[in-house]
Amino acid sequence: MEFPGLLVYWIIVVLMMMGLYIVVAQNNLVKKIVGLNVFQVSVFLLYITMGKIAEGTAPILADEIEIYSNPLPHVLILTAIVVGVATTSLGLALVVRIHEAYGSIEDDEILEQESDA
Amino acid sequence: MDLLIDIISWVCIISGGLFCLIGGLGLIRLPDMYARMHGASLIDTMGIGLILTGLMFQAGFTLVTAKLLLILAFVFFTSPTTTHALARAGLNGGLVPEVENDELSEPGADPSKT
Amino acid sequence: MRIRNLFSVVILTGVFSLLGAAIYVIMDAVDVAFTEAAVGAGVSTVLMLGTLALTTREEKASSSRRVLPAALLSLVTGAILIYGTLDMPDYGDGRAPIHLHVAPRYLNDSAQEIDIPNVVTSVLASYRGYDTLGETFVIFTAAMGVLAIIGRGRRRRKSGTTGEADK
Amino acid sequence: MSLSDIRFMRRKVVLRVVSKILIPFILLFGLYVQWHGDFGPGGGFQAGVIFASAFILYALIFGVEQTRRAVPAWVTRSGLAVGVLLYAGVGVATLLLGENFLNYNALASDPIQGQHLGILLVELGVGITVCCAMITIFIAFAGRGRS
Amino acid sequence: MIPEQVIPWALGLPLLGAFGIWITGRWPNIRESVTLITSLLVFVLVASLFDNVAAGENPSWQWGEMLPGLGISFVLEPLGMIFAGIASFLWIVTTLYTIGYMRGHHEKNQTRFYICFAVAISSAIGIAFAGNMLTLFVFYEVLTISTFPLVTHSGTPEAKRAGRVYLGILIGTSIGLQLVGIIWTYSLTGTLDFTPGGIMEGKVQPTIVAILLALYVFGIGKAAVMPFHRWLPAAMVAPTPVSALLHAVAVVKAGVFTVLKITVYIFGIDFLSELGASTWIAYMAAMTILLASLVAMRKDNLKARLAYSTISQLSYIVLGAMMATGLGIIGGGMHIVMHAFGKITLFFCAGAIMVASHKTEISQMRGLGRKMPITFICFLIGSLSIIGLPPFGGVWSKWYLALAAAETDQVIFVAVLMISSLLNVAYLLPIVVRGFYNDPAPDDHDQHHDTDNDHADANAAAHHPGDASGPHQWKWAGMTEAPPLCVGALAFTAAGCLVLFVYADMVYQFLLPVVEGTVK
Amino acid sequence: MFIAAAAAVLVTMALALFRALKGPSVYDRILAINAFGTLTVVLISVHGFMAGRPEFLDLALVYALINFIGTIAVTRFVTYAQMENPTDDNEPGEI
Amino acid sequence: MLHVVSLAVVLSGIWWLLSGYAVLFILGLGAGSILLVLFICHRMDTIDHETHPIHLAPAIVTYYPWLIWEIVLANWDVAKAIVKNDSSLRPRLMQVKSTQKSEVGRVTYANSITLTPGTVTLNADGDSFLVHSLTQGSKEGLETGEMDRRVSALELGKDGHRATSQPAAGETDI
Amino acid sequence: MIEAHLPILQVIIPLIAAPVCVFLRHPLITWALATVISWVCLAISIMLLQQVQASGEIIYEIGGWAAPWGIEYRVDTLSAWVMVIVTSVGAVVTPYAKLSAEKEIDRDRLYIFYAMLLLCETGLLGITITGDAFNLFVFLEISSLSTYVLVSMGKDRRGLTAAYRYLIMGTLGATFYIIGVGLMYMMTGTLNIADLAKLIPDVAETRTVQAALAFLTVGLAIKLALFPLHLWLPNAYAFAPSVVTVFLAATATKVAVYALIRIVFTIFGGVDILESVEIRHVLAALAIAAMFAGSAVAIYQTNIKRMLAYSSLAQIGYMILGLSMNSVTGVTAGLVHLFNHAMMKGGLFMVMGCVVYRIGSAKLDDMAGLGKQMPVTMGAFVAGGLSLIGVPLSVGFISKWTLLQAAFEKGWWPVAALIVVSSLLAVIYIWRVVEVAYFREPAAGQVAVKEAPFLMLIPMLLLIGASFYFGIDGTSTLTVAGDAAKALIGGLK
Ligand code: NA
Ligand code: NA
Repeated sequence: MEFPGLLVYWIIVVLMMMGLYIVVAQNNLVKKIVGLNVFQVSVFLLYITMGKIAEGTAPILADEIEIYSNPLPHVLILTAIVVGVATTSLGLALVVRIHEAYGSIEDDEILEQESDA
Repeated sequence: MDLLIDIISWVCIISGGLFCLIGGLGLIRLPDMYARMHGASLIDTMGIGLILTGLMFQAGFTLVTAKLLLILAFVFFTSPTTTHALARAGLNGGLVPEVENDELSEPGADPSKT
Repeated sequence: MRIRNLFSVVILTGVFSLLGAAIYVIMDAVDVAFTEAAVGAGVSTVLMLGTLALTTREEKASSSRRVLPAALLSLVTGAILIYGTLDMPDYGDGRAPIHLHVAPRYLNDSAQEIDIPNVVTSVLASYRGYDTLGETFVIFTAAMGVLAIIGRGRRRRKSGTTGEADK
Repeated sequence: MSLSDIRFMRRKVVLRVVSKILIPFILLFGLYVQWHGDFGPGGGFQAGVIFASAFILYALIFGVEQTRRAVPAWVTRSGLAVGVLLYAGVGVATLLLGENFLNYNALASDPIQGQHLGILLVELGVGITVCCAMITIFIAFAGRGRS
Repeated sequence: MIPEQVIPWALGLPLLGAFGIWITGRWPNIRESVTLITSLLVFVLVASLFDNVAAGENPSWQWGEMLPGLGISFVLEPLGMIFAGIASFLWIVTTLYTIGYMRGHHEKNQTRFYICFAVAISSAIGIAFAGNMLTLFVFYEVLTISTFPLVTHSGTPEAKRAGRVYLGILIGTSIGLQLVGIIWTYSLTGTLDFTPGGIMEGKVQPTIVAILLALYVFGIGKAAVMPFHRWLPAAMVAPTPVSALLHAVAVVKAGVFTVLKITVYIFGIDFLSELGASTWIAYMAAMTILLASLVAMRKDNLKARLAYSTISQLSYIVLGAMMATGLGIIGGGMHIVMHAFGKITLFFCAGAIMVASHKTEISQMRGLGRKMPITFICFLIGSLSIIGLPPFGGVWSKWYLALAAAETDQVIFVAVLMISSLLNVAYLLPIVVRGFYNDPAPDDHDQHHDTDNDHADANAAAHHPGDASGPHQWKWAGMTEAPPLCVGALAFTAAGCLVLFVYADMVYQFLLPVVEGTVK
Repeated sequence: MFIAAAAAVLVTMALALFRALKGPSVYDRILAINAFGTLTVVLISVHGFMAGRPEFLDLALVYALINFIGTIAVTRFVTYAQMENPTDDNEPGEI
Repeated sequence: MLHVVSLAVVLSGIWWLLSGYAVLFILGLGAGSILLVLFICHRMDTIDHETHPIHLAPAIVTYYPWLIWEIVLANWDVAKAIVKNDSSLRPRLMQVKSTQKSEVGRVTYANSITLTPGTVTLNADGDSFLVHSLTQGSKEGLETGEMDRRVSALELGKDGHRATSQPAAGETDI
Repeated sequence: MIEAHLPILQVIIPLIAAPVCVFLRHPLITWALATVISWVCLAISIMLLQQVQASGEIIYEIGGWAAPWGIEYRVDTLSAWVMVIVTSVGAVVTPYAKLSAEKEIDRDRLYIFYAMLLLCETGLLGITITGDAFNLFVFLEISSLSTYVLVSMGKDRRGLTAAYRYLIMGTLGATFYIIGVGLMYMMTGTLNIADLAKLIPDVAETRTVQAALAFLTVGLAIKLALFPLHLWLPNAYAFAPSVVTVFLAATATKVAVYALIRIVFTIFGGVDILESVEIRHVLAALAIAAMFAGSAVAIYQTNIKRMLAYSSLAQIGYMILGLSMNSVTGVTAGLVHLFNHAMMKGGLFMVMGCVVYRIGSAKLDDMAGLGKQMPVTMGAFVAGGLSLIGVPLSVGFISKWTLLQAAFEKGWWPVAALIVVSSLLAVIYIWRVVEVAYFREPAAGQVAVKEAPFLMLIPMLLLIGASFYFGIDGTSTLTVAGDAAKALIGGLK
């Protein structure tokens, strides 16, 4: 399971780049939010990866265990996940309304309508 | 005795893994979605069932076994339900099953009447 | 690969979350995995599906993409990150600064100070309980916000034409 | 008779029966996660989501209207506020007891007991808010007609 | 009242007056009484300070701290006293004239007009009394903004265009150049107080002094040194009292006053003359004098011609300052006074002609002098003063300027002054001559005034759709003059030109400490 | 032993993932994801044993739960979005 | 009321399995939790014979071992088909009679069919199920009707007359 | 007793008020609550500023856990100053909100509106006061989420897309921020800002920390709408309900600037990062580009709210330019402009709120003749405009003065020239409005309107008045800003 050295970080970076690419490149409003999710999950992974200690285990205290992984990144990312879902739900709510108002969830079509107005 | 239990549990776990693999193979190989559902069935039944049973043997009469049992019960309960729901959705969505004979033409079997 | 069926896209995102959650488990972050499974794979996916059900299931075939700027941006970002990783401690290195400064106190002293086994909960609810208060307010804000944006159930229109309402 | 005739099957008896059986157990599991966050993985947030997922399942099968009959809008809306107020209220209580905000030591004569009580209460606050938030958000989406 | 208390009152009273005007706006008679009374009181207050300043005192007053170590402060000294005196005195006269003019012209928005006028006066006094450059700049900008609604008073497209030019140049130069100069000065010297002998010596390098001087002189757009002069002719669309305000009472005077002030108290004339940093700007001023005169000759519209005349005359003062000698400063200071009286007379006359006959073009004015003899005689007096002929005030200021030019061994400046005087003759006197000696134009001309006139008259016409009222005239003893208030006012200022010839030495003596202070 | 089981499960997950990516229909993806979820449940259980932390089983239960509700939701929403004119087919408030 | 009590009992058992903490405080929380769950289920109107099928209880003892054995056999069958590829695949649709009288009985039958690899219930509306089968073996296994009989027997094991029910109020099918 | 808890009360009072609004629900009652709370907040922030000035930095350990293990609140002159800005705008905006919001927002959502407004203010205060880099993120998100909701609440459908785009960009920004925090955390093991400031110098040379700085800067630059990351701002400001625009324009970007200051001057202050890495010049260049691009685009806008939004971009440029100079005067200029711009832009957007309240539009062409119909409102616009231009006696003048002075001190002559030229562009766009409002006759069929109601006029005049009061008495604000700047730069040398 253990990757050597920095490889694990590089994989995460590639995931992040994918997410960022989707956010910027995609024209569809839902896909943009998907990209945002991917991007955020990659960041979460980055944090969790930082907190891992080889031979460590989950930071739930038990008698026979010596090494625990770092609990702080877990706490931070719990918060960040919640923030992420909050953002996602707001974004999706906006998408629903945008579709009602413009009849489309494609960015370019919406921009076209806005420039007409 | 311990050895026997270990052997039983190992057999369970290994064969469970095997069923998982075959199920996965089915997911790839079988011709259409309806057929692949049967492949997934392997994972949902023997795959998970054997592996968790093997784990139960490892755990003995503890709370862990109870939880494994709960998980197993839950999966056995929900898995056919989701499969069924998915199949219905596929039919509703117009995904036509690739079948050799269409017995739907038999009289007296019109589901839309209910 | 370009998937225009948005349902498929959303479902695959769900997998991504699920996969992430599995990785969290492997990296000992059980609480995070718990949350990611429930939220990322569960709630987010369900909400996205709901959105698609209310809007459209297929992306427009004509939909254009900003390939070049996006690629450039993500490449630059990635390059900076890779550059940044070069001085990072190795994965799993227990002597990394991150494991030496603040965190040890939680692992060593929380048993005396708070006395509950799950250190994540100790930190979450007590040492950094204020963050969690904020987080709860974030959720509160989002829920009230969703109410404000799409709160009142909109009556469906008789005809199936695209919505020009709310102008 | 052809396949097109069996499209749009009206009834979903399997789903209905299975979900009815499962819902109590999901709810209980949510509460278990809520109260056992101190000992194992989970806590208020996860519990809230699981608890809410029972309602979401109910809404998926039985529709929004019926869900709203079981859980009226005012309940979830108030729950949203009650949860955060409970959390913040614990902090205010510690302030009134002469300690800093959210210093649970003030809640009981024994600091450890205070910490336990404080954590239990704030986790409950989180759980209530998250549960109500999830239900509110889901129903907002599900209850909105398609345009 | 002690002088220190007088300063805030002198500044505040016009503002109080403005408030009073706003309150009483619905009743024109009361409103105009308020204006008049305020202007009288302000003049009394300002005049009460003359003795203190003449006695060598420098009463001062400080208000707040706008920037650390830099408050709104006021210090009285002779140059400022002269400017304040002129502004407050001419306000009275202008008010009288305005009442006649505005009523005669049935202008709209008269309340706004009087309010802005009062604010403008207040800011002119603020400029005059300013104790540091920041204070001066503040009031300089307030003056710009308060006069802007006056320039665009009519609201016609042309007025808007003019307003744009007016604001654009004045705000643009003041912020773009002057403010930069001020802040730069501040960062170099750590002070902006007006100090006899200047604040720069020993702190600023010569090249930077030259740059700063340019920033100031061109940044003081109100001094209308070319190429930043366009706003002045453009502003001619405004009603005549506004022109008076711009050209004589406050605005352009504020500009040249500021030039004098910075020369004396920021740079220091000795410092400047040592460096010779100001010479090239003096050349610019000289060029402006000549060019503006030449342009004036080509203008048929009377107010436009007067505007270019003003541009030319202002550069006399700038030239005086840039020669960086005591005589130049005194000459410039005196020219503020002399030109104010001369030019206000000319503008009053132009306005009177417009009110009485709706004529704006010089070519239309043939024989008009016979109908409006008082106006045209006064116009002649004003012209002669501007040209610099005795027995009118203008001769003295030009004399000192010429002396200063000679003193600096710049023959070319002497020549410029001579030539420009000749040009003055050439563009001013023909107007009078035409009015008195040529045959009257066909009488029906004024019935069709709005068909062929451009500029100002078009505005007037725009305000009188159908023009039911016609020209507002005062027929008396065979003359067809403008309303008595107008005529009275212009006769009064014309007389002033004469009086100043006699009392010029008082002005000279009054100003002497300014340069002596720097000499010592 | 556990590792062998985990490996088998991981390979199967990869197969499922392949099907999820390949489709072709959205239902194929749902099916694959559902199987994937079930496999994750197994994986977590096994991992918990490997790590000696049976607390992880709660997590497996959550996965199973989410997998179930998620799949139901997908099928319901897909069906809903499928319909040309949902007003005729659904009661108000229905998803 | 009987349903409520039985549900409470089951929930208590589950709680005990999940928690395992015999601390009074946590047991108290458990009791409170169960009460809350019961209240919510009451509001949802889901506590009835369907949701808590105590009438099925005794027969389960024999039914489930049989079902598990069927599943094992079916697994073997399907696994062979997958590994051998194509040769033994006979995907087809078929109609299967269901003789159960109650919905919960039909659901049990439908789910049992689906749970058994090789057969999936596509539609369980009415008394005839639409089933997709993968191999000849799975088709034939179902056509024997043994599973249908066993489930029906399960249903009749106790309280058969009450088991015949109308759909619950408020049911909103697709 | 209560003095000791002021830092936490500053944040939790509005925080708790938000859910209370959900219980109250009545528009009038929630409004009254929000108003009272906003004034209480103002009072607290002023008391905090006085405390800080009297006795130096205040530290409040939340939960009784000492930093870096717990989260601490840390109030110094700078944060107290920014909180005074935020709360004073809040105190003026909430009374104003009543009528404006009633007009532009559905009645049954008004209670949510007030809750969101309170949450937004809370979030901004939380960002400002916190001494923890991750806690900053949490409150950043509280304010951001409530902002997205607020922006979307208007009647114009473009508000929805504006909110969506803001959400996407804002979330990217926030995520960049947590990447940066994560990298710093990785190299130091702490999240506490003061602790980071101590530990960063040891690892400042590492590529990880350099990457962290890049991510933090970019993330916050998105939030503060620094050119060219400003794309979310114009539409968000233009199509949000008027009162929301007022609040956001006057506070949100300011607080983001504050956060950037904390990163650059506090955390990376120990290594004087602006000098050692050349981001100083990058920042300055972007700031100057913003000054020109913002003003230039503003000139061509037909929607005046949008015009003012573009003007904000330019003004943000001034702030960042001041900071990038990395000198006491420069930072003072940036900080004092935070306050000054809040006053004048808040006032100007309030004017537009009044205009929209009466004529239902923010389009330039619809404003013909308003000078006469709404004399007070348009007079306030002129006054605010003059302040924007930087006319003396206005706060704009104080800002520009200080900024130019800083440029001269640095010897950045061309920059000084550019500052001046760009500020002149403001003359043009303000002039366009003045011209239409005062010199264009209303179109035929345009209904004559009355002056805006007093409840809106008074807050508006308060802000416009403040933008002149503090223009005349600039020393008071400059002293505080200068103190804060000295503390920041003092940390360097
Ligand atoms: Na926990
Ligand atoms: Na099956």
